[in-house]
Amino acid sequence: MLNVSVYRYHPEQDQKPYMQDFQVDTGGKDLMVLDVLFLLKEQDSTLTFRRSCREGVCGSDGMNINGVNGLACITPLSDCVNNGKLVLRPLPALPVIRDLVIDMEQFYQNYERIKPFLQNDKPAPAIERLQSPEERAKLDGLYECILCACCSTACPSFWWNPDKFVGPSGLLQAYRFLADSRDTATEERLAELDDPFSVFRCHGIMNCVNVCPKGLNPTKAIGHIRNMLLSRGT
Amino acid sequence: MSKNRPVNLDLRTIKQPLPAIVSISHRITGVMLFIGLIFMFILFDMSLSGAEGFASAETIMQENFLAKFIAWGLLVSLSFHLFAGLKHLVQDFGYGEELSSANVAAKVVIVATVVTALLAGYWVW
Amino acid sequence: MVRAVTSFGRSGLYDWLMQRVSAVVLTLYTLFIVAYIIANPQLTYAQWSGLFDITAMRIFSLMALLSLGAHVWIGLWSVSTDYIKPMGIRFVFQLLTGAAMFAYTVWGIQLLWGL
Amino acid sequence: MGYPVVVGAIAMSEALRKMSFEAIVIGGGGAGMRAALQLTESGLKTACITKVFPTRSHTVSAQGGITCAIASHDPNDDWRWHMYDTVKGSDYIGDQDAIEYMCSVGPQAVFELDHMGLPFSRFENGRIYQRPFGGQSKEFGEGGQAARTCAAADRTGHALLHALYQGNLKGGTTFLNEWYAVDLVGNDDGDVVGVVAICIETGETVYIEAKATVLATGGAGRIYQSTTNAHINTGDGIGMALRMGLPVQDMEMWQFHPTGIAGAGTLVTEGCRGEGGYLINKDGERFMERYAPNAKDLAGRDVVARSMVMEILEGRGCGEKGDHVFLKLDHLGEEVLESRLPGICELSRTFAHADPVVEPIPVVPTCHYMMGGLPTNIGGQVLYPESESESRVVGGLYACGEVACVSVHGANRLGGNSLLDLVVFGRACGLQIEKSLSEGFESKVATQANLDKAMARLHKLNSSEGGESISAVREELQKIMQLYFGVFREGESMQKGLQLLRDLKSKIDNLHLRDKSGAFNTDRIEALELQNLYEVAFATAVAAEERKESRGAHARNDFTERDDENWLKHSIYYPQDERIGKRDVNFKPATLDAFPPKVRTY
Repeated sequence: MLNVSVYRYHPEQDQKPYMQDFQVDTGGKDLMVLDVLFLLKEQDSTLTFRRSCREGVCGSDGMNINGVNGLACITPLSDCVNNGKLVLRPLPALPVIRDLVIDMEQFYQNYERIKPFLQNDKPAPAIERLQSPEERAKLDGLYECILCACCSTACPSFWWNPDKFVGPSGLLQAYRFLADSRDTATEERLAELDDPFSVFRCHGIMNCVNVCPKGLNPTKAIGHIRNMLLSRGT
Repeated sequence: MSKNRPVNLDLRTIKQPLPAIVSISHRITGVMLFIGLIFMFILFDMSLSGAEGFASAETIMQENFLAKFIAWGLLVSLSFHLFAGLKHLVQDFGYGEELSSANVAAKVVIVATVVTALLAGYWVW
Repeated sequence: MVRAVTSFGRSGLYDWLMQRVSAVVLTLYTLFIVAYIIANPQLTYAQWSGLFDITAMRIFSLMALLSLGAHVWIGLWSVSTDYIKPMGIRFVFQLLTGAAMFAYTVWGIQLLWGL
Repeated sequence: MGYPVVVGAIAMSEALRKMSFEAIVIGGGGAGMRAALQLTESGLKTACITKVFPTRSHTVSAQGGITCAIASHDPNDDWRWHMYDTVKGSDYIGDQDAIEYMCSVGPQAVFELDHMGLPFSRFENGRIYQRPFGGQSKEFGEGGQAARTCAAADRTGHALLHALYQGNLKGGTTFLNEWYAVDLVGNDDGDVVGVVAICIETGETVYIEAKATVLATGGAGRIYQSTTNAHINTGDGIGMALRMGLPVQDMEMWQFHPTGIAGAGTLVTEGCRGEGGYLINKDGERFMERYAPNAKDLAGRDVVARSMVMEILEGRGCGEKGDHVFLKLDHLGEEVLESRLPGICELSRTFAHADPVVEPIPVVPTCHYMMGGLPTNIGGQVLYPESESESRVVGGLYACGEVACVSVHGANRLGGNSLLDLVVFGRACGLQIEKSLSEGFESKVATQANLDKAMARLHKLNSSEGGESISAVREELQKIMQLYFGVFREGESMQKGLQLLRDLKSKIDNLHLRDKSGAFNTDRIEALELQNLYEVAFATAVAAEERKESRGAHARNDFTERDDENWLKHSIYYPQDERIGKRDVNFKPATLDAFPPKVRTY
């Protein structure tokens, strides 16, 4: 039997969120946290959470699992449970719609703010734009982001200034386009980021790297952006 | 849309890795040093105000426990703030941007501060 | 682009750069003073005031003083924009920080050149 | 609190809020977003309605790549060779006009993706990397294995979906994210004039009116217990169409992917075998050499899946229970695995507790793709087949991607063709709508009675006082499908399965929605999805029982041979009388002679 404590909040019924305790029979198996949630939903069908691919590539089921942000579908109990207890809370700092479901609007806005699409002022050729394997290799560790928000909601700088600091995910994406040899809007992109908040609120504490379910390193990407700003500004 | 939505930000429930703790401590020691500036400036002023002032500054630092403790506290804060700052500089040059090295760097800052705190204590007393 | 009128430099980059440069100056200055005091356990007033009589030392001290002003301002401005959300209180805090650092700088200059 | 309370339980006659667009796309996956992008760029007022944030759609899970003759790996590659492979792969019931269109337009569609920013892997000369996939040949099957699948490592679907979302952000498409389409609204002429949808966040039900409605709702792999499909793949588009009385085509054709991770169901791309991996049985034998001496592990998916099941049934399976085989990759070396197949290494370590660098991955054929769907023409217009040779266009309704059956996959889809299908026909759909609307397509506005009809199912569910548990019924359905309609099928057992499904119908109609609240009510969505799953499952069962031959993915123990005389046809399931009709396969490509049916060997 596994003791599970889940953050509950229903906007139509609850004034305030509360923690609800469950007991789940895992059958002694090392289930994924998402499997546990399905078992909980069989007990109480009102329990609400997002899920889709269940294999860690869609980014739906980011949540705070025993104090650490992660994807429920690829977090096995053996990785997160201590003292036989599992505590599930929504991702921090963003408004809770219901139970484990948060309103990700601010997170998406920050993504959109960095103009997350390829910009190239030259007319497109009849075939693809050529790119050497070395140039392409620069995008590794960047393009794999799944927008699950685990990183940004683990970042204190994002907590305090979610509307001004772009956050690790957005900045990783910003660098993904800065680093793309096919993108020509480098100057415009950098100009948009050169203020005291957007990039420079990162203090390199690497909470983002610590929780990224895809093993990406936004801190490093932010460092690259800073260096680009540096060589542009000095 | 309702603005009354709760936010999950109970800091007691969120685990913070070592580099994060070092970072917030960096800030706290910074604020402490800012507050301690008044103490440093008064002492500095005193020491340069003349032979008499220099002597009384010396006396205070040799005999007043509170002054010693403040001085020690500021030295500890200063060393932590300095080491953590150096860590930042090193990181700015692209080193220690991996999780493992960042953890090591955070540990180095803490160990260096503890060592300095002991030395500073020995020195002040 | 986030506009913030009260930042120190012209941009996030300059604030950041200033913070680093001032940190380096302050580090060197601190190490020097600490080393000097340790190296001279029987320090006298004459020695001490003599040290600050040297022009190079005065320039070094002035650099440290200005670095301190910039370093503290940028640091505390950043702290205030993180943790103090009501604009009025934040503004008062920033005002006080600025005033304090201005006062310390004037005080320091007076000390150095008023000998 | 500002929340409309229990809006889901809106009274039948109460007026629904109405939103109007010129075109709506239901589904925010690859096909839906490609269609939405085309429509937005053409200046039509368009909305993309999607039950999950677009990048959470199942396209994100596609791994190996997008097959297309862009002549990068081989400068002499020809889209006609790709067409030949696809026709052969389909076991000759793919429509050759549609396959011709897909293969010839494909390169343009792929280059557009590159221009949109898709981070394809590259060759030294800077062109897009292509890898070999199953069923690929040169010179119309005479020139050996081809390498035609364009890839972004093993995360092509993810890269493609994100690039399309980014393209839509750039283009300014309106997204209704986390809105769930309940049922289509048909007018008195039988034209589709929009959809009734729930805003999941608030629970508000809205009539979204449109001159053109595109179904891009993807597949329904969740009808099976073991599937590579996401939880969201519940066949909502098929369900909506069937409830409107529209027929569906080739629903018996379900692809079982050879390499789903045993137990977990997660997909392991065919690209693994393209890169040189191969399957072994418990004796360590590379058994595909026996079943497909030429193509070996890169035979068609149906062939490989069946061979694997044969090995398991004949006692050469691996593991304690002998219920799976192994996919061996370690001989490729860590460098190749980490650069070409990084995602697979990740998935295998997480779900199979096996590190491919040193040990093989336990795999088993797993439900993967629905070849059937709504019959459409090349422009994505949904067709109503009235006889074997005659069809009429259903006014205002379009379909593209997995929910559609154009049909480019016939009885078996080739790896990498689904991503090509969705960009080519998503785009084609947009182009066709632009054309139709500019020609002045008009339809009668929906009456209250039309809307009441579309609301009936939701209303019934919202007023349910008691009844069946949603999760229990879903499990029952999935078990039936898994047991009676799997890789190998047989008449008698299918009849039994069909009977069980008929028995299940009363439960499906009597689901108990315990949670009647508005805000983010996933219980309600899951109930609605389950009813769609049932519609898909039932159509599948009827069609599978009726097609008395073995063709492509449809393998029967009681009819082991392909029967071109009677079944070189599409099957059409008509929901009104639960009857199967036949429809002619298109053998009239525009620019070359049709490929005639041949014996299909690899």
